[in-house]
Amino acid sequence: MQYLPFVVVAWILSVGLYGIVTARHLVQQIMCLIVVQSSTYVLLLGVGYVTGAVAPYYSDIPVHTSAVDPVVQALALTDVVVEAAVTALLLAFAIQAHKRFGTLDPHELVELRG
Amino acid sequence: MTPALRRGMFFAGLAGFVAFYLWGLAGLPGFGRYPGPYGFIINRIAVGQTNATGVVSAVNFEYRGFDTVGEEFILFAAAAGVATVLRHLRGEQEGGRDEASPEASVHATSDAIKLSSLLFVGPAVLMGWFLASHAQTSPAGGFQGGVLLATAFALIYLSGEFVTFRRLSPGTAVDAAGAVGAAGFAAIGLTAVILGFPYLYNFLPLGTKPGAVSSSGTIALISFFVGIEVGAAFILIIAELVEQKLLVSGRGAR
Amino acid sequence: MDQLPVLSVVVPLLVAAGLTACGWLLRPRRRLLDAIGIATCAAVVAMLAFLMTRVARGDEVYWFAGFRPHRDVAIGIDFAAGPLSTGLACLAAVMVLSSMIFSWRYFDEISTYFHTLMLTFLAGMVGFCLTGDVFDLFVWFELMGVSAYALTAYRPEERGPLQGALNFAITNSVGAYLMLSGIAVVYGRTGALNMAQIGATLSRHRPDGLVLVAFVLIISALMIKSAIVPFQFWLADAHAVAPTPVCVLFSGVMVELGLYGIARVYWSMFGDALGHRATVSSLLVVLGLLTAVVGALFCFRERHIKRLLAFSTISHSGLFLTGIGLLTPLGLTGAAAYVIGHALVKAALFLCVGVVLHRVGSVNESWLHGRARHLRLTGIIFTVAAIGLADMPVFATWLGKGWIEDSGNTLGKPWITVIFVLASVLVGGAVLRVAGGVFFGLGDPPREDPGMAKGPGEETAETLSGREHTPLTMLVPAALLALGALGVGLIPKLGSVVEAAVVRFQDEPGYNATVLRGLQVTHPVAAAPSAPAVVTLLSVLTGAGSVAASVILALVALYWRRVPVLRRYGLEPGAGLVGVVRGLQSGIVNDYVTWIVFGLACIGGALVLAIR
Amino acid sequence: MTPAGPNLVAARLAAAVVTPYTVRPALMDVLQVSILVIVAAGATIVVLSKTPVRQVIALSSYGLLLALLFLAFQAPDVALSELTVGAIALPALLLLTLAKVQGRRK
Repeated sequence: MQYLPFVVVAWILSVGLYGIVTARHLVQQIMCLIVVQSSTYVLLLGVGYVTGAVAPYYSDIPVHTSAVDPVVQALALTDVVVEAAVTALLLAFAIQAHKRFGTLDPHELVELRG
Repeated sequence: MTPALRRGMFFAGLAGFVAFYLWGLAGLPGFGRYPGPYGFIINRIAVGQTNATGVVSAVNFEYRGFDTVGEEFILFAAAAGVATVLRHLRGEQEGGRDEASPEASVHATSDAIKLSSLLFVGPAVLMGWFLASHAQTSPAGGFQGGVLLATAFALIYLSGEFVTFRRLSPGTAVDAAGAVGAAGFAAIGLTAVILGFPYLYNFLPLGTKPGAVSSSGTIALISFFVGIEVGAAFILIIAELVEQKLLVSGRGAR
Repeated sequence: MDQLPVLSVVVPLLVAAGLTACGWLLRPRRRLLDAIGIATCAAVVAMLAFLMTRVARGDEVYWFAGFRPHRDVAIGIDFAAGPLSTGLACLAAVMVLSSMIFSWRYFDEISTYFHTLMLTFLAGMVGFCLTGDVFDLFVWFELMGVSAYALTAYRPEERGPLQGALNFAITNSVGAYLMLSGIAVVYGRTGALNMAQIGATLSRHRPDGLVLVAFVLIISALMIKSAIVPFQFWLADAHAVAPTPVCVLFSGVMVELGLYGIARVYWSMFGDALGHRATVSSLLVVLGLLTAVVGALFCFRERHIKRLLAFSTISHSGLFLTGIGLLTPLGLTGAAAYVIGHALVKAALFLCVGVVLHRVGSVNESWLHGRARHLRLTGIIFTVAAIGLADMPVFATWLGKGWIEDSGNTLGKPWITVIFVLASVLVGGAVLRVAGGVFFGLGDPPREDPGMAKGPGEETAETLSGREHTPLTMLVPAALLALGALGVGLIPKLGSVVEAAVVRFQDEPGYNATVLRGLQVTHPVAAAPSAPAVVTLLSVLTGAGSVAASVILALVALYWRRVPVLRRYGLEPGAGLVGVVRGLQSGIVNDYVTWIVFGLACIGGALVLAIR
Repeated sequence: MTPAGPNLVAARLAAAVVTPYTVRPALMDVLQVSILVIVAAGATIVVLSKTPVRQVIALSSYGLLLALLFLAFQAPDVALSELTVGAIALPALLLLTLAKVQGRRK
């Protein structure tokens, strides 16, 4: 149990990378990139977790209650925004690429090589 | 690279990399045993220092506020990038806007979907607003609120009212809103500089009681601007994609 | 004045937002838009230059919102401006300024987006240089990345830019997520994000798997950005197709920023904690030299001039990494001087290519043969810059290269010099071949290369009107940059000044004390024995020799049909590499990600085997 | 402001305080383990989905699973963002893109 979250992180990262390498459709490749990134959320939050602690919100609990690390949560939030931004940009590229190449197979999106 | 070679190389590499990665992860203190000190210190001091009971928001907008400035501008740059890449190019005509009514393009929308989408617009806007203005007390904030606001606009589109959608979100206004949101955050930081404090210093009165809506000084204000910028950026992105789907025809320059 | 570090980031961001907010107002007033962009860049250059005079005395640490560290624990984010980081940020600002001047009325598409993205790119680069917080480093890395992806695809009406931008974005995003994983792993051990604090905490433990893995994850991301073999494939795809003013930034500073990142994290977080300096040094040097050779070979066989320059950037990136990887003050001093010289020279080359593209409408060397003869001044600037790139003595490039070689020789690694000369000769030969063929019509007209048979009209979209003359705004920056590379090399005592900055940069305990306790460390102790950065006879000889060899190689490449041996066997110089290069540089992003995974495994495996 | 001293003090402090709001550790363990396993399976399903549209639906559900996981990790803030972005906004963008590129095949 102690290391299960981290094993899951490695697993998500591996399947995501596998997806990127084998994808034959750009939009699917972008989704696999999202999966790769999701491994970082799990890692961040897993690293900052404290057994038996509550969420870091002190609205209705005493100030000295033990809470999990708020910093990793802030980092994960930033990470989510980055994900949204990069994905939106990649999708815009994909739309234009489809107009120019007539396909979204990464193996055929090849204008310059060598 | 042949597919077989690629697969072989990938799996060989992946096996090595994952073994290596797991070896590193095994050096962590174990799940649930976060050693501190950063988070624990913040948890101890945040409420007293900022009067915000949502410590994550305090970290996002105060202790690590500059990260969030960068984050907002990542989203801003991405929206500008989407608009750049999807701008109307020479040789691409807009078909459909005038000849056929835009509704015709989404004729598949059934009345049930239309009605239910429209019914959800109000609550979505309300929720977005609520989330954006309660960063200091609850697990919400400008970001989540902004996305929800944008979703409300997406619902309008889903209901088939694309013309309404465009009327509510004309390009320049959304551009400007996004820019104002992003700049507002950076400018609040700069105001502190002008007042003689370090950048992003929380110079507003913190309020008297932790957790009140008007508490926490600049945190609530920043969260509000973040909400505007995120909402505008997402609306811009959605609008660009929708426009691509509906209006632009032609094969482009080549 | 204390606010300079933060202002140099926030001002371009605010102006970028302002430009977008007033887009409807500015779009018809193109000159005003250009002027605002240029003025902003100039302001940033001025701020950073002034900051440099301040930090020459001691690093300045800026705590956001005033959260100073308490008992060696950082609560907020800091900017730690030292001479090296400020200098690189200033170089980045100079590059953005010159490409903004070059693009004065360059694009026909009238829109505020180009300026907005250039300014966010600038802010990202400056923030990346100055920050002292590892997650903040990631944020600026991403801002830089997102702006750069969008700028690459600035001409989405063509196929190439889209392919380049997609490959660039996907590979670099994978890299960014690896970096973030590394940061999270370090955070799990230390509970800190401030680089100085992480360094202090990590060095209390014995180096173990966690430190090693975090190190590899973070530097791999930076190596992807700086195009180190085997992570280099995206670079040629992106550089070849980005608008010329953007190429200047990519080659001139963005790649080098990745290398700076490696140096920064090594000398603040990992250096003391990791130990095993010899092993780490060998790893970086081997990767650097491999990159230098691979890049030079790819460069020599290329006929697309922008791609050729991109491959030369890869080769130089390897040379810089070697300088950093020696882990000596002299090596890093050399790398710093080399980066300055290379940025100026490479920017001048790219701007000249931009002029050719503007006037003649092609960047294909074979097609262009002799067709740019009327661009005399451009040809002269290009040739001067090409000679500078081949490490001609007195250019800053030559100084830097000489110091890296000196440092290698002191460490008993003379073969570094051999590989450096080889790479310089190949790259210099290729660029001089272009200069001779395109601008002076030297050599036999080459036969059309079927794979690259591009006539004019393929790459004309950057400019449409005013092709009859070259605007001064295009030529003056190019000339100034080329002369600047010469001028920097002539600054007296450049070596000792840079070396003093480098010694401070490499002084990990000193950096920690400055950041965490606000101490001014005046007399840092060098971690490695320091050799003075002086001009030696050997470096004059290798510099002059490599230029001579480059010229000969260029002439052989131009007139190879007149060399009997080569003609009899049809041995066109570089032609044998075409198949290899086409196989490797496939343009398929799936392959590139495969190489990333494979490279990670190799680097990790090599370190594990060497350290255990 | 009195930041805590060495890490150990803070860690012990964290371990010692128990609140009535804490779910019993054993129960929490079971909850977290099961969601973790489901998330891992979800990621696999997303990657192995054959057609793009199915993959979007899988991705959206995966976003929902991640949001649940983050709730179990005591991160409601991140859960809310993941819900709005990962489960709603991004799938919407992806579907719009697919609608554009699949409507007109070459």
